Amino acid sequence: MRSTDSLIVRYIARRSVPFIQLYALYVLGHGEDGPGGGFQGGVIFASSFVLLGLANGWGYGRRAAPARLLDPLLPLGCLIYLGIGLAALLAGGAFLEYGALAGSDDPEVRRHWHHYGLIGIEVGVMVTVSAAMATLFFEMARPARVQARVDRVGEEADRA
Amino acid sequence: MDAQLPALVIVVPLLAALLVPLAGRRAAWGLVALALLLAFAGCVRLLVRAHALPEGEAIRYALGGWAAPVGIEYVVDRLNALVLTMLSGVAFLVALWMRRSTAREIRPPAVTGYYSVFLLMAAGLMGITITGDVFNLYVFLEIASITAYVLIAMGRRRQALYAGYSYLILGSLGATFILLGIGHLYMATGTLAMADIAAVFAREPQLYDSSVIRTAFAFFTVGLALKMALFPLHGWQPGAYAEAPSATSVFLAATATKVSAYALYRVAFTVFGVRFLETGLPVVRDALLVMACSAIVVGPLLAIRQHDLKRLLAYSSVGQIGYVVLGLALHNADGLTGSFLHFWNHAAAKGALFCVAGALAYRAGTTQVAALKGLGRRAPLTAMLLTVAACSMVGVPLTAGFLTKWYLARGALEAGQWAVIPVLLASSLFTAVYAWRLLQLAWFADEDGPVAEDVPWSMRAPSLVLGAACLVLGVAPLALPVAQAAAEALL
Amino acid sequence: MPDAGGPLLPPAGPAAAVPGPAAFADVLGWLATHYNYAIYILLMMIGLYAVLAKGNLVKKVIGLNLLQTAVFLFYLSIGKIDGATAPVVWTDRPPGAEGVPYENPVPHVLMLTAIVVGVSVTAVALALVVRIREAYGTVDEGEILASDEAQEEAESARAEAQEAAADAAGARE
Amino acid sequence: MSVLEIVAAAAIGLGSLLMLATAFGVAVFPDFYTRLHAAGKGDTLGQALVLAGLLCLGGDLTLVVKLVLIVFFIFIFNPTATHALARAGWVSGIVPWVRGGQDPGAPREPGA
Repeated sequence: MRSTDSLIVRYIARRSVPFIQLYALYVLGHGEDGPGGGFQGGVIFASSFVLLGLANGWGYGRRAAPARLLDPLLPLGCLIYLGIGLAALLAGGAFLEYGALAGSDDPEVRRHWHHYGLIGIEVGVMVTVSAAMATLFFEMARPARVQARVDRVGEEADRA
Repeated sequence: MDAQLPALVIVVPLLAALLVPLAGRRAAWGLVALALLLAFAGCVRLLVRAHALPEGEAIRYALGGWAAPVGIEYVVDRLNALVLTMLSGVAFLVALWMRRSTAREIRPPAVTGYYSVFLLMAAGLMGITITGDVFNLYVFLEIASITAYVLIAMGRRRQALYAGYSYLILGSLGATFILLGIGHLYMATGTLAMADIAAVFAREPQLYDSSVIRTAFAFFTVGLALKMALFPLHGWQPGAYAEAPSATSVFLAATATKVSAYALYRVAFTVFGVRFLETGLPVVRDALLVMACSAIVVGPLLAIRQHDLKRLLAYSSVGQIGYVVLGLALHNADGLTGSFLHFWNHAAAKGALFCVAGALAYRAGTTQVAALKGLGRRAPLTAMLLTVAACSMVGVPLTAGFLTKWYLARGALEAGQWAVIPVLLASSLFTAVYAWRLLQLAWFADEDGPVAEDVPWSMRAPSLVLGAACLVLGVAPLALPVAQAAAEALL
Repeated sequence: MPDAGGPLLPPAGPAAAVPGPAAFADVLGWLATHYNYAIYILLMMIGLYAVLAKGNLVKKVIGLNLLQTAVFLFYLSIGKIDGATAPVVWTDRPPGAEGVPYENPVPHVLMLTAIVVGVSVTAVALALVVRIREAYGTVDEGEILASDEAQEEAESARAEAQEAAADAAGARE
Repeated sequence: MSVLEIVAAAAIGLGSLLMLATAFGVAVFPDFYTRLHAAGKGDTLGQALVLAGLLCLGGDLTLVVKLVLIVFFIFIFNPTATHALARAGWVSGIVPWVRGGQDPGAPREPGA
């Protein structure tokens, strides 16, 4: 994927990235009481990198979201999810029983902690989903010359 | 912690699957082995606890603290404790076995990813087994399947890619049918929890005559038959087993299709109820009987013609899944006992045989049957493993396979299905034909030339444990009381 | 699922009724009220046809997606009640109050999960197709099988020769 | 009916009409560029007019802010997308349609 030679498209794509990401966070925050949530927010977040890749070339987008950063984020988001579930378990509740995180039996406090737990796992979902979507795009759209370099490195590793 | 075990046996492998890519290449394998060891220990503990409970009760665990009809419930009873123990035990042994094998067959940068996906698949399979919610069953089924597609496609040859793809297409087709079955079930009963659906059936027996319920059961049967590669629907299976990396082959062949078979047992007996098989839709029961019997005969027949050891074993698995399903079609205590025994017996025997194939791939770089010649001289322990496991497949007395056939035959007589007996005998005969071919090559076809190195102990020891299990389960039938109790609990 | 809120409604309303064996007029009447089921079956058949009959691997994946979409439609039809509202919590009027029926949210939640599963399957499938294209230079099933068969034949011929040699060696012993 | 409501009704009506015209244009125009022209211009203004009409109807502050933002972004992104599409069409060699001129489907040297 080459960079477009249109200044307008490149400029607008670059400038719109923070707005898209802000909107992704907005969607994430609204997941609890309306349409939205971690999955949708994550996809929107990833789309900002896809836009960069489309407008400014594969390499530009990949530098903004490098594999070095995304690959650890993939399991990390799930770990946030599982970690909150396990924390609830360690706090004496069932797995994923967020209310138990409060450490008190007051229903009001438990209700609050239930919300915190829910938002926490949504954040985890968002991290994984956005990393997965961006990785999917960049891996599938990888230009032939990059692919050739990756293959060469792989073969050298095989020989070693 | 004891109360949390049902969640922990799933969460620990899942957690490890996510930690493996972060841990880096050195710590990865240790993490895999540790997580699966913990899961195995938990499953054994669950098995003991489930058997201590009085008849008809089960260990129940409400995820997130939401009680059953609303939330998702994990249920451990005698049947799935048996399957869980088999699953986690085999997964642990394969994890021990696979370190050297994957180092030779998987590209170094992909090894941690392979371990991670392997753990995900183990967690998915255990999730299918432990869940008490039909939709959750579908989700775990898809987790296990998607990871299986990836694990297969990582094989060395390019055929692995196509094998993974065709499994993906047929597996997704099966999953879609299962999803439709769940939809029809929900449409008629308005609930997704297995125990709740069963309660609805008990309350309103006239539902058995509803076409929606019958459609649901038909969808479940076809979908799960596709997933477990029951005879006419086995198209994806030989390619998938033959082309996958050795470690994947061992794990898939020993566990994956059996878990789908377990899901069919769970749906047929716990959700729909044993009476539905008899009165609601007897035609499905008869169809399953025919499919199981044809699988038992045709599988070994197809295996005889193969030149690739892994493909040969894959076709033999097509036959062996027939034994697992036969009990469902007979649905009496002895038949079920036979099939439940086969969950363990076949896992041990087929696991051991695929370990031999993996050893061959490790040592000779090929899995052609011809590469077996001279195995008895070069690697006597591996050759003995091949002998024991093959005997168990044939059903020689004092091996585990014999018990399976004995109980299935008794169940068939009890059910008045005389035709099953010659089917079992014919299958043993055909199995003996290809087993003899393997053994003859291994022990009697000598080869001139230097004695090559055997596989390292890290591969030999776990496979010998599987081989020993074939003997121990046959001589001292440890599994028998467990399987009998599970069978009685279902009926 | 627990987050769906509200009590579980058993599927009710006209859409949940089951068609029995019916006369032609009844079938027409059923079509008029249950056309979504007819569409679901039609979509499913198209998808199934594409999965089984198309030779192009990408088209098979598209067929699979159609099949899944048909199932989504089926599920949403189960939960549908004519004239019902969305099961969203209003501060001034809770769902179910004042006799306002609301649609069963559970099928929607289930399909949300199923959509995620479907996306994952599609992603894996497309990744495999990309790799297949790299390895075989084609995405046509027939060409792939033909190419494999040629390779397979050569290999099995070699294997047979080896086995025969081994047998001969065994006979000499 | 207040003045604002009349303005709102007029804006929404005009916007809807424009979007209808857009759909019509996309269906009947002869080639890629003319269709893009219809889609790009008509849709942008149509959507903006509908949203402006809704804005006149009022609501709480967050709603007003959201609507203003949406209008703002539509005015930036729609023309950009149209521009990118037209450019992509040009680069990949699609010939603009000329009345009575050459065959619109005829290939053209890329970049010529």
